[in-house]
Amino acid sequence: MATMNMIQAINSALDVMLDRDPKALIFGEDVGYFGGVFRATDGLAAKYGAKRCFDAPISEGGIIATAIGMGAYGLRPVVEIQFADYILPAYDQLVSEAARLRYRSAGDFWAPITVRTPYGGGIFGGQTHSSSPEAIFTHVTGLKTVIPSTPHDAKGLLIAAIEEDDPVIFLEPKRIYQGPFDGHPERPATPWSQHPASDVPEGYYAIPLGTANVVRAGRAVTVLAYGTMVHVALAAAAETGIDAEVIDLRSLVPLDIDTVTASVRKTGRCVIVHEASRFGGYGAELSALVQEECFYHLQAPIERVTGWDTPYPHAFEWDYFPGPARVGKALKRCVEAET
Amino acid sequence: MATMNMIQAINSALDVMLDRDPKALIFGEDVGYFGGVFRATDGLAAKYGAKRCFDAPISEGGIIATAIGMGAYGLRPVVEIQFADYILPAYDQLVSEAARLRYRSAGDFWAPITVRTPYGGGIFGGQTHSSSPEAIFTHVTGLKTVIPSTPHDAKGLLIAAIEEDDPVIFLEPKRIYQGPFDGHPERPATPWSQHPASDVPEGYYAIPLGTANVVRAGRAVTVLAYGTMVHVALAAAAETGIDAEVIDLRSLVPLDIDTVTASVRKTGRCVIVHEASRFGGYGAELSALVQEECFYHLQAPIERVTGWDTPYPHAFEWDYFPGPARVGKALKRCVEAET
Amino acid sequence: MLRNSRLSLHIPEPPARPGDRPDFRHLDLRPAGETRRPEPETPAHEMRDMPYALVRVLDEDGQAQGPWARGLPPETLRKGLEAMLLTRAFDDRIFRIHRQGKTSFFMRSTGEEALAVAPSLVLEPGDMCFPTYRNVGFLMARDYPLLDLVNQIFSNARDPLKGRQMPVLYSARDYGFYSVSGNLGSRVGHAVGWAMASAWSGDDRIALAYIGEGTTAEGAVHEALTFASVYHAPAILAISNNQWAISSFQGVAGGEETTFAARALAYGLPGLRVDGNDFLAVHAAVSWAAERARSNLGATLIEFVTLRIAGHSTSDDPTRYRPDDEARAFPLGDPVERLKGHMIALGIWTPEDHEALVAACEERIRAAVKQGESIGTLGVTKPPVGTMFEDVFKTPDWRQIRQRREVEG
Amino acid sequence: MLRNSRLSLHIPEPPARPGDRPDFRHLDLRPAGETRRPEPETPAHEMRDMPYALVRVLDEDGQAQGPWARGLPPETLRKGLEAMLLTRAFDDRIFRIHRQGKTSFFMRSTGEEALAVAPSLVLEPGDMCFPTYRNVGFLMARDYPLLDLVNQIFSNARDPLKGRQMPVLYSARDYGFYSVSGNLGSRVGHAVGWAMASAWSGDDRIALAYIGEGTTAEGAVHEALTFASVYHAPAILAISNNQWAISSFQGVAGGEETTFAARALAYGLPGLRVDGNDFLAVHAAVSWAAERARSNLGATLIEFVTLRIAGHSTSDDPTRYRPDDEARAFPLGDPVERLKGHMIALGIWTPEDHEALVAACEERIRAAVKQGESIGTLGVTKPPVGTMFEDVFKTPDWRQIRQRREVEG
Ligand SMILES: Cc1ncc(C[n+]2csc(CCOP(=O)(O)OP(=O)(O)O)c2C)c(N)n1
Ligand SMILES: Cc1ncc(C[n+]2csc(CCOP(=O)(O)OP(=O)(O)O)c2C)c(N)n1
Ligand SMILES: [Mg+2]
Ligand SMILES: [Mg+2]
Repeated sequence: MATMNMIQAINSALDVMLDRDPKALIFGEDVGYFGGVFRATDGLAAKYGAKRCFDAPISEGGIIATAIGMGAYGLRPVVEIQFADYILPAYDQLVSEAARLRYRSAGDFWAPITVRTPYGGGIFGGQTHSSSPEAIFTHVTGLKTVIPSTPHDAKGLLIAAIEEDDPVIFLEPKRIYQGPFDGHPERPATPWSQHPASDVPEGYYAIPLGTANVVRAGRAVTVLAYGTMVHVALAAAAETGIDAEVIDLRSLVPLDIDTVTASVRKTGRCVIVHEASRFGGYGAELSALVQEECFYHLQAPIERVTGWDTPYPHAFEWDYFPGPARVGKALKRCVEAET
Repeated sequence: MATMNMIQAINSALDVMLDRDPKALIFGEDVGYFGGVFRATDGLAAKYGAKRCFDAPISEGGIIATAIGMGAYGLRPVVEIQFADYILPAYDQLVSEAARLRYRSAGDFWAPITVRTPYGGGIFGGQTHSSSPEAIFTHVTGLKTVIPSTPHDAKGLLIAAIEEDDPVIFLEPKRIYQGPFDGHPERPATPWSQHPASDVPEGYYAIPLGTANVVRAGRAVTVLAYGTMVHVALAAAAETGIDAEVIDLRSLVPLDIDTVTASVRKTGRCVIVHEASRFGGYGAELSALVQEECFYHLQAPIERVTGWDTPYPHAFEWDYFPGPARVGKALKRCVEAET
Repeated sequence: MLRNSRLSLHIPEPPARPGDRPDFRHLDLRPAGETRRPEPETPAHEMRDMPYALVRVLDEDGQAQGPWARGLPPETLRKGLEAMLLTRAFDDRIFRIHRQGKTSFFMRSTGEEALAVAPSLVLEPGDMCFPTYRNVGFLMARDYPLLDLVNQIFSNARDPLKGRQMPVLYSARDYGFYSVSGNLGSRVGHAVGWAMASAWSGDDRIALAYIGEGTTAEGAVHEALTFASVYHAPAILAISNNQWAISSFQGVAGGEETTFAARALAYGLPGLRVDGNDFLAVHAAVSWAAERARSNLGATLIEFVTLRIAGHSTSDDPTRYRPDDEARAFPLGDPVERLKGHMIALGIWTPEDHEALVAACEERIRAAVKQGESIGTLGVTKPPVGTMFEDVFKTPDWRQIRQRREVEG
Repeated sequence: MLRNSRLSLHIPEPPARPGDRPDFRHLDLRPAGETRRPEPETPAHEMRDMPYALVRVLDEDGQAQGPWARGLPPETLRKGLEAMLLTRAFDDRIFRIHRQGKTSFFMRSTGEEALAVAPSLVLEPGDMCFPTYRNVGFLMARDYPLLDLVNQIFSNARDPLKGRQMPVLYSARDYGFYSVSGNLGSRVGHAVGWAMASAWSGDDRIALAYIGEGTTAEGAVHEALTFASVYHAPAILAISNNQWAISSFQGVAGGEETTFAARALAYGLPGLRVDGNDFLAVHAAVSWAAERARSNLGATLIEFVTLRIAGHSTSDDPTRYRPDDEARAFPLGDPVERLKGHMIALGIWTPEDHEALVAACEERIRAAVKQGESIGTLGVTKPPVGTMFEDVFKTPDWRQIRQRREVEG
């Protein structure tokens, strides 16, 4: 066991996989010699050589296309897109090619690629360094989408993602690279070292995709969250004193539907939290599913607490970010709603 | 008044706008001399000259980028993407540029562009000529998304879309270009001329975006649909004899939330129908909204009848397409559900 | 001082429209044998003239001329001719079958057979072709089972792609033929990645990717070329300049301004402009590029000048936008006729041999189609409905499992 | 027969890393004055040598040499020098201000001032520049209010962009400066569309777009160049080859294989390779391209060879990946020093004039920053919170209205 922040845990997962799988390799903008703008690949080129970890041209579409071709050859590429905002030029490659290659070729070819990319706000990145694009991937049949909320999960999930023979979008909540963030920017930052999930085994372990984690058991209301918002949800529960059951989904596709529905059937109430803008976000699918699966158990309207339906504005970081106050209000409304 | 099929109505809208607005112009793959692979721009280059309607390179990203630049200059470009499946290479331009230009420049620049594109299945187009990508646009703040279901609406909505100073994605259900389709491929095709909505004024008229159309009043259950599925929903209502209120949304963004909620509050039941694959589709947002706005009126779980969570497979056209049998079953389940 | 007070927009127009006389003067042709053949190890910057030249071998009399004439063995010529004839017979037959409503769609490669067939004979078994919908000749040259092609086109119960793809969008890994898709240009990058993976692995396999001249405008093509250049990918990128992209002439893709082979110069790659209807020139150019690739000298871009004789697809009506006698007027002729003429000139072929081969090809196609029909045409038979939920992922998740159950009832 | 049995992958590495001696031998320089100057109306195909040459005017002694020396009026030189100095003073000041936590982010253009400033003086008021984050010099040359820049950087109550953009991502329509965004390469196509719209309208306005050499790898850039070529857009596409893209040297974008100016050849466009630290060369090259554009002769691509002296941004630590004395070793020197030297050589400038101008620029920046600070630094003041719901659409829909209500309470 070592104490790791999320970047170190991701770095460790990559290290483990480069070591275990001779066909694994990493490329992306600035990931080679320099080790990535967030340092996720720090030291890997030095340790394994440029062949295993190298810089790519600024061409997100080219990066994904190259990875698909390498995957079809039999390698196991792990690529970094520097910011999730910049994955859009590769969207066609992900949707029309990576997601469909196995299906359309009836299993002749497939794309065992992992696409790591930092996403989300809370860092004053403005509209081009803050977006949460998960919903444009979760709607796409053939892609898996994973979002960790702790160093421990980040490593285990990333290893599982790399081992997948299907394309996986691995979204990293960059606001919590260095420490958990409860949505209170005015308070001093806590490092991961003060959080139990910074205890990370140094070697290999995998957390299977499709298993959610009940991070706080409770009876009053179910909170569905992922990434940074898990910590915000926990803060809101603590601050309101509401006995919320907080579920960290970890993997959006495949979704652990059983854990979700079991919890909502128990609590009868559900609040969904994400940072992405609301309309058509992943929360909409969660809400629809919960409603379909748990209609007769629901005692209050399902609530969504999300980013607004605007781009992420630089100066209004904390007005946009769905912090604990907003989540707390929704929890209260939800538990107080009459049947 | 003239009798028009949907292609003719779209052609007429373009004709009207080229005539009315000297700054309007059309370009796209094969839209010039040839008049488009679906003939939507037939005759326009001949009538108005190549300058007003011309061929573009096969470069969807380039087409949208060029349109944005022209729009910023002060022109009013209407572009065609040959199939909605091929809009993905332009996704970054639509999301990062068109949708955000006005916002990020605080009104300095904007992108008054209209992007027409045929979408949807039912024509044996397989996985690359059948997709319904509306959800990847409706989630994007700053884009409007419109889908007509009749020649009359197609013309009025397209004119309104072109007049908008915001970017509009205008998705054309290609299965019903020539005639309404009720989801029964085994029956002889009906042409539009037998449908009242093929009566189309020859001149200018606009249908404001954001107004839904109640195409069948009813008390038992609300059906939310758009495009081809409006006709399928009507067929399902007729075949089951269920007194459904069928709402044709026409504009997905902005959504006519008042018409939707008023209806569901009245009927207490809701079935949502679309052809796109289910998970994270536009139906999820509708379901979430209806649940949020009408929770205390709901007497049955909201149902979604949609394409499956697979790509659109060529040979299984009618197994994938959510036809009247599937819609009818959902209607029955919904009205029979006990409170 | 040149400056005008008012600008105007240039909108490209083809030299001829329906009713006009076909006009191919823009092609800038050279006699066979005239273009130099640098040694394959020549540095790219010493070959910057090549994209503006034209590699041709066969002259008007069926004689092989100049430095690109490499003396192919008669078996190769025969095999090439047969694959081209088979392709043509297949195209004609399926086109007619489509008219009968037995399938939903079809695309022919008439006139472009050489540029798919000859490279198929150059590439080795471990190599990989990343084709377009117009390269079935590649499979014909490799004896891909005709029945599999037919079953794919019928999406019937024995369709190797399980009914999932439109006709023509084949995939045949064992034959070195990557999955085709409707999307233009989006697999060139896969070819480059695949080739990079071969080099990365210390293997000696190379990749060959095709696109149409219209498709060169896609951003994905530039990205692929950039990666090919930066990492010296052992790949060959072939552009079939068949003069048309559906209804748009090659000028709409940039062909009025320079050659498509000149795209190579942007990346410091060698670029060859090749007579695409000259089986020997195609073979020689691809062999040259393959030798560079296998020698770790990286990628080559090749423009094949050819003509799309047929309509774009069964959905197309070319009489609406182009003169109907372009095929006759096309100065590079017909690849089948030219190879046939060459073989006759060589004395290894006779008109009678040719007729017999044409008949044999037609018969093989007829038999395969008949067999496919007996398995089922579109909609008559298909794979079990539940299979449509397979291969979305390696293992279906609960959604596919539930939905399959719903469909299977 | 060259062929190896085993391939290997080429992975580009820069000539020098931290600890090494800087190495710029790859630059392939020429003495000032050596490169020919074709008449602007020369057809592109007669200028295919230009992308491999280097347009330079100022020699080591500050003298203007050769055919590209056009004898600019002293006012233009003075204005250019002032704008470069103002840019540098601004960059230095805001960089320090960022260290004090008064804003979130900043990017400098140190060493690249000439390539933004000179074109700003070439372009006319109706023209439009489509800049990157490293082109603030363009605004400096046009007397854009310094306070507006500062307010944007502080996202304060008077930020002209209403607090919506990260620092540096300016927009200033009235000054011919298009909205910058963080996304690389996605606005070159807008420049081409804008220029096409000018030609379409029969106007005489032209567009100038900038990208970094790293950004040339984006597909969007190719698409823009394709449209520029096909429709003869009156546009200038400028590539700032400042040797680095964050930590990646220019070879990762293709610079090992050929020049970036050679991209022009792919599209049949004229391509110039220009000393980007030579104010006179930049001015002359852009004037030449502007003349072509305004004469309806279409687009020109220009590579400016320069050096990013500072780190990529305030988030960057360049000592991790490159030698720290590159600026001193760079053979093209510093654009400010070179223009100053030229003006002194001309006898229109003295070291004292220069010192006074530096001081005046610093004072103007200091005053503007102070004024901005009094309005508010990041987070101290900002526009009313409700305004964040404006301009999503021309008119907000019910979502923005409801959400605004929720926020405003
Ligand atoms: C990304 C994309 N855009 C548009 C289309 C529609 N389309 C299919 S074929 C075609 C023309 C292609 O022309 P070219 O590249 O010259 O190839 P050719 O058909 O001539 O072989 C077009 C526009 C598509 N399939 N994919
Ligand atoms: C589409 C996109 N991909 C990646 C990035 C991240 N990024 C920001 S600047 C930069 C380097 C740009 O280098 P270059 O084009 O050479 O411009 P320079 O910074 O040297 O002026 C990168 C990779 C981005 N902003 N946008
Ligand atoms: Mg073509
Ligand atoms: Mg750079």
